[in-house]
Amino acid sequence: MNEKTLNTMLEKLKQEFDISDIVEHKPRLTTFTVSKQHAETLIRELRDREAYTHLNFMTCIDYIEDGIFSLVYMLHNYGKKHSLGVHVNISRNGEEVFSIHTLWAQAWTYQRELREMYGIRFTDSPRLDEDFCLEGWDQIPPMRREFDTKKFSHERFGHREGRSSEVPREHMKVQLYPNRGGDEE
Amino acid sequence: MFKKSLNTEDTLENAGLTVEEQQLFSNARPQAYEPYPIKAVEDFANWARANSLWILAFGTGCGAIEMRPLMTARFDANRFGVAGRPTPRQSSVFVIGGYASVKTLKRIVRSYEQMQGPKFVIALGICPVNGGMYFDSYNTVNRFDQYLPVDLYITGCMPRPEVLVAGIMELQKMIKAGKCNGANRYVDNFDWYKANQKKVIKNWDMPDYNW
Amino acid sequence: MSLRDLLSPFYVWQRAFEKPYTTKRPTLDRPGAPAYRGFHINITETCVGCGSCHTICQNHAIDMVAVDEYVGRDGDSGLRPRFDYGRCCWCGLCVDICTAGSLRMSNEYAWISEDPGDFHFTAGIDDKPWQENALGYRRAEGYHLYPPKRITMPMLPVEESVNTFDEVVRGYDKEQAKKEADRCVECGICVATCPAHMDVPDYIHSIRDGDYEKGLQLMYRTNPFPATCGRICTRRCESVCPVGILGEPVAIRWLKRFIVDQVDKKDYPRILNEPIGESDFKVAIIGAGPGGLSAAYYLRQQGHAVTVYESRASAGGMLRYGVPSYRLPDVELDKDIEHILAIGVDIKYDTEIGRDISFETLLEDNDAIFMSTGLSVPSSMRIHGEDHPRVLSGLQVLADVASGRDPGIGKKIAVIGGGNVAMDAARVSRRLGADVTLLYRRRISDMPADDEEIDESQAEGVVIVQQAIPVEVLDADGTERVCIKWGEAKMVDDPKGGRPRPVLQEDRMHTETYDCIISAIGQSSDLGYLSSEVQDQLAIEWGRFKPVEYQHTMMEKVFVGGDFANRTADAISAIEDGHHAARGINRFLNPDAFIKAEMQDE
Amino acid sequence: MIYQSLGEWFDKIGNFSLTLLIVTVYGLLMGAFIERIIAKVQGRIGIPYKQPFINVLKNIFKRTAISHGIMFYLGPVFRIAGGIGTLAFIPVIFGSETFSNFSTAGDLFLVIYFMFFGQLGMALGAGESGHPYSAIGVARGLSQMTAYEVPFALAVVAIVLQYGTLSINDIVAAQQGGWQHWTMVTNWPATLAAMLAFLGMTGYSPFDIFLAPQEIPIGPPTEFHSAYLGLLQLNRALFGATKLILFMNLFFGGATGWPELMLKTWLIYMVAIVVGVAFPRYRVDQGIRFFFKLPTLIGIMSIIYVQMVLTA
Amino acid sequence: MTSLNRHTLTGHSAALDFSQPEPVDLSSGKYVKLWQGPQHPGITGNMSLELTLEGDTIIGCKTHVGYLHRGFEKLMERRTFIQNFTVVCRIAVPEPTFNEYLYSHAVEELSGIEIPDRAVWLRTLNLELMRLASFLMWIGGQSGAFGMYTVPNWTLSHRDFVLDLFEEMTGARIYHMYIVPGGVRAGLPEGFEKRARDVMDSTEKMLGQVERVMFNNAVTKARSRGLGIIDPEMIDPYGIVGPNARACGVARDLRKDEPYLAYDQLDFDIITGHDCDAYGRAWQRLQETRQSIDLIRQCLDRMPVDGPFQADMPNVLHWKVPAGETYVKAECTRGEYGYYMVTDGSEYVRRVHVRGPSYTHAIAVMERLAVGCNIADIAGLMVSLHTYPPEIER
Repeated sequence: MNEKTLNTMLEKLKQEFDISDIVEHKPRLTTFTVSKQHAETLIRELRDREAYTHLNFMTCIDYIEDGIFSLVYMLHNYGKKHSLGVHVNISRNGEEVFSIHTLWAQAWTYQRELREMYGIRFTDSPRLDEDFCLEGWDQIPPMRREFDTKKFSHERFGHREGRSSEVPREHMKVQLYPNRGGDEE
Repeated sequence: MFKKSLNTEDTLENAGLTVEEQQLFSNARPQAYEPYPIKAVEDFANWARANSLWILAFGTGCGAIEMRPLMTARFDANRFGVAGRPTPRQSSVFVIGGYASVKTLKRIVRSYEQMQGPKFVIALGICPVNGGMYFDSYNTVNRFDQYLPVDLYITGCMPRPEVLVAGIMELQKMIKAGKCNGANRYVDNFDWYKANQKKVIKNWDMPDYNW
Repeated sequence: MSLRDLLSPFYVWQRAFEKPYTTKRPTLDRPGAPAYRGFHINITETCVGCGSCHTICQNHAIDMVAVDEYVGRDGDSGLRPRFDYGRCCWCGLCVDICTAGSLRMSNEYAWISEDPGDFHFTAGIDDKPWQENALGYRRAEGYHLYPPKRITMPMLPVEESVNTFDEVVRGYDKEQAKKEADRCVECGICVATCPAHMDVPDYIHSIRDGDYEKGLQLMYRTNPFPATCGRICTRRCESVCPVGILGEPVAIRWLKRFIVDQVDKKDYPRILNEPIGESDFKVAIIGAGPGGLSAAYYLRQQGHAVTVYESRASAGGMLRYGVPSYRLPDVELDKDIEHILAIGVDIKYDTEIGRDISFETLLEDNDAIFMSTGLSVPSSMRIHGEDHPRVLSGLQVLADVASGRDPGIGKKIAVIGGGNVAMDAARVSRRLGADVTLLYRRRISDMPADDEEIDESQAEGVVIVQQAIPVEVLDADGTERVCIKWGEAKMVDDPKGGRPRPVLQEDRMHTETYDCIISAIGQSSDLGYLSSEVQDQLAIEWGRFKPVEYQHTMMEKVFVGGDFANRTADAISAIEDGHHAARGINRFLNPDAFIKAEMQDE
Repeated sequence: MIYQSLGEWFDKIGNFSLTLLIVTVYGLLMGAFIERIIAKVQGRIGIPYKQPFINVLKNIFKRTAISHGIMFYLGPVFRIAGGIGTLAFIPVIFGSETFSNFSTAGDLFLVIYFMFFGQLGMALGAGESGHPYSAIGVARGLSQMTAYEVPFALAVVAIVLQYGTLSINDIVAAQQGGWQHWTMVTNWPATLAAMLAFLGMTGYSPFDIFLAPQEIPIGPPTEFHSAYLGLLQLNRALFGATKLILFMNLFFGGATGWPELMLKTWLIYMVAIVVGVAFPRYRVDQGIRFFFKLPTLIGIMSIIYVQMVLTA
Repeated sequence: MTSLNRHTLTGHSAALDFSQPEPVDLSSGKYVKLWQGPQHPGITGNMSLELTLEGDTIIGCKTHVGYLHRGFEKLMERRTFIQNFTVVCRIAVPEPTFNEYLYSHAVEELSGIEIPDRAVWLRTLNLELMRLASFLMWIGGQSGAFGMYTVPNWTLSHRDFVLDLFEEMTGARIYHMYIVPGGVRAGLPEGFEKRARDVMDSTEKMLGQVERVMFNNAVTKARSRGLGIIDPEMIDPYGIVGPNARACGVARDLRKDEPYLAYDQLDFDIITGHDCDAYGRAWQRLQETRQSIDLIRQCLDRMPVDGPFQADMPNVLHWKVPAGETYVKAECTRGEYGYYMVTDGSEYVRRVHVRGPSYTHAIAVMERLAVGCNIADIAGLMVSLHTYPPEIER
């Protein structure tokens, strides 16, 4: 995409919406963060006015250390061959989010997946509470970073016995120089 | 005839079902397969079983991808008496195609129990043995033999169709020798298997034994 | 519905008259492709059990299990990978990362079993039919998962280095060090081989993290001479580094040096901040070489009152007087020594046992004694005329240069020997402006000196004459100079399978005149300060000690370490001897605490 | 024919049993042979000849643990009764007393009745199994049957008119004396209509939607298993062969010996196979539409042909 | 094209009503609820359709996925960058290579690694072979879904010949694990080019036969014409990509639009169709299969014979990729396949999102197209959208 047109568009959007953290990752991909209040309108505007008509995907990143989920809407403009990643930060504590199922037909599927995998609720999104991938899930949503899948798998599914492994370094210490090396007392 | 077990002490609870549904499903326990009293007949039956293995068409995991070459012209398993069968009632072999997610496991259990004995299970790949690729996944089981009896394991990721053929030949040998009694193991340890199944399948909304 | 659409499908029948696609005997006719990633093969002889395969395996399919056959081999952990074919996905990453190149895959792929517990095997140990398969996946030429080549060390150019005593090796910068540190596979085999058992992978890890202070702390846990060892260590760690099997070993020594270079000396107390224990015991240490000072450092940390007795004017022993400053500048040695002294070690210079204070007095006044007086007497060449005044000892020349005296070697000299002392003497002589010829009995490849030393000395213009056996030293008539007569040697294979022996060829003799001859063929210990009764009690053989457990001798209270008590006679062994003796002395002084600690361990 | 004594009856039944056995075995063998021909087209080798026998045996040895009610059991029995009944009234070898079965004056009607009887019985059994796919399969099967029965019935009417008899034996007798007397030649429109109906009858593509595994796993027998399935398989072999014999008798001059029978039936079967491997399957509505168009038209034509050309 | 843009820009055409169908009263006896799958031969992979029927006509369809969910995105967050490369190929079982390429490409982009020219060509060849294998399987699947079992036997055998090539080239049949971050794992084996050309020739010949028997077939046409018509207006609102979109005449192909690897040096044109029913889509894919054979030949012609095939790599055992964010995509057989990767400078990836085209095709599009279909056509329709369930649920 022509850099000038992109900048013009971003300038224009900046005036209307609360946009920050604009990063140009490569000529064909720019991302920015927008406040939740403006996000729905912005995405609609991008689709209808700026011809970002294709929703590549929609997903979420868990920044557990900051206590936020960053929703990512990846929009694509076929004419300009340019993708825009729109980040919307929301709180991890069950904050409800607008739904874009009226804008794209596949959006509700993504929202259903995000509800299941992160526990995010999208207002009025259809079939939101239907099981998507999981069935009878009784833990915290698995894609949240505090969910330890290995521990869970070990506890619930178990592993076949008959395995044990040595660490070369420790093994050699025990075998070859048990009293030496490192702090002794 | 088998709708309800007459022996009230030895019935299944079917606690996962509603009261109306409990009327619809059988609550009898499975019964072990008794060999024919005359050994020659049993041997002959085993010979017939071994040479006519009908595989349930249920691609439970990655394994399904190598079933296609197996059943089509390149490897042509029909030569060995193997055929695909779309319904569990008529199938005698269940090929577990690799990993089983919890959601699929529920369907696998159902399909398996609907199969009529004698029935055999082949587990493909590493995942049913010890978790394999997905040993740390929250949605796939690690040891398949905890949930259903497996007669034969074929390791590999994916096992090639050639190994599948070799596995089928091995299974045939075992059946002819009368050694494939996984289904009876299932019946004998039914409660243990059921408890394991229920441990991972949390929304148990089907009968305890699916006839 | 056109007629064509009705008739065209009947073309299928064409196929009925062609050969079927079917493989006739699928289980027999189709071996895996030549590069098929099938079941694992391990050449267990080559494998060193570094465990990189275990580390890289994302499915935790590989266990490292002990194989008795290989326990105790140098540079070998004694472990071999055991595969779980309930986990393995045949990605071949283990083959790609295998440092020894011993792991590979066969093109065998069929394994069927009724028992799910069956699918475990130790490749190459458990008998499997595919172990001998010639085909299968191998790592391709030119494909690496870690850089096989070392980062080149910046060096002083030869034209400059030959004229100066400035340090030749310039040291890595941060970028280079990080890259070099990145090559480590963190197996820890070097830890076992290192006489001091330094935490090599850990401090290399700290370089990658940029946390040099942590690196320094880690090094001081086992070695109070990091600046020194970072320069002149014999680095047996590098000889066993698995990365070096197919490529070049990680430059462990230079990385150690790099950490020390990054930390300013005045920050040492803050960074290391050793806790000093409480103790009423007194320990005397004879000899302020690496062994003695190392013992002093670790004993002092226990709170004992430690006094070091040193016969010379400065501490450091061979490090100061035997190692030239282009390899180990004094300022770097001082960095180490000053920190040891800074934690409260008392040192008495110019104090010789037997002359200034008797051994018996020491024995009486102290609760324990550690002796580490090293090998200070040059060995004799055992040839006629070697007491000629122009035959100098290598040690003497080096000591003179280190002390700032002129050794008076002249312009054209010969050095005899092939060890590090000979190299040092030769290169020092080059720096003093002499033309140097080095005579060695065997071949260059047999030399005990470091390869780097040999290469650098040759680059600096030292002429090495191999297979040259000195026969006699003669006067050069009427001059201050000296003649040496030497004969060419022929290498004769040892029928017993030992290394080839040089045999003098009587008909090929040469005589050459030099300004002086420097003899550097070995050293022995000087134990003159011990009375013969004491020597008897200590059970000394061939001028060397054979300490029992924890460097303890047969004599109560007396511990020994350093060159005269070990076979390797290098700085790092002396340092470990000191450290180990410190452990032994603690154990000796305070047995209860020790036993308790050991029991807790169990 | 009225039999004189009980002994004659026993003879007759014994003879029929032999015929039944031969036809069933022949049907199973033919099944394997046809499978291998199809396999050849698909570029593979195909099943061994013994496979159909093993399959039947295996199914009979398989145990059963379920029930869907009495009709469910009776379905396969009706089905095989239909197959046996059909065969019972077809003279297999022309001129052979042993293999003429219970062929009698009005046997053609009986045969057509039995052909329906099996299907309907099966439909009841499959319906009782309660499986939705069975129900869908039955609905499709029956509607398709209704569709292909139209041209077939028309063709049969045409030859009945042509030969003026309802006895298969007489129809075969009328065709003796060389291939030029076969119905195939003398009444080619009826043969054509019947052969088109035959495509639907054999259950190969493009008219196999009622047991299409891709859509409704296996169709009506979805729930049938074990011995029931064994019976169905036996019937498939028997009924298939019987239909071929019927077609052979009606249109291709019958057979005077077993080799002739085998050759002719195989060739007739091949018509369905030649078409079958070349086409995907029609949806059921498309199939019905197909039969109601051209084949029915030809069927009507054949009657007209008989009326206008042959009897004129 | 112009009319398409006008509609998608405004996005409020009557055809674009995304609302869910009203639930029906099942107890009325007028409707039948029917489950297809997961144990059902007419379903691609392991998923299921919950169908509501009125007679033979479908009035409601819900797709149920997740039977193959393994939680890849979670697993990848706890594996190192090199370990992940062995995991990703399992995401789309019939087409693993695209995952390998995109994952490697994303990692390379974030860590600034440039791969050597030979690796570029080897990757291109690998991807095109994969496309060919995948399409061959699809043609068999489509034919099988309409009940013609001859063609699957042919195409799957030829797919197997392509797999043999893969086995030689990469060392495995299904999960090749050949494209590794930094390049590829090996060069081409001796004599590979000749064998590859032989397979291309025989496959091309076979495709000619398939065209005759399957495409010029009255019954196929009767079954597939008019089945599951995708309205060009649906394309953007439903996120339809790849052959499904191109069959409507929309010339969008990432290989041309945003060329990656060596595609800018290859000579090809975007193939488009004009009616996007099941037949049109099948025709589209047949042509693309042929195009793929052509591209493979071009790759073989222009493949550099020697030179490095791997960039200089850091030690992968403790490889840290700088913090960053990227979205990379490639044109797989089903359309735009994408990897969205966020790294935070540690040894582990922060978040990977895998965008598979089946995600929309098998759910939103399928649910919409199924309504009004005959029950017998469901399998054919499902296959004609070319969906792979494992990439939906990952």
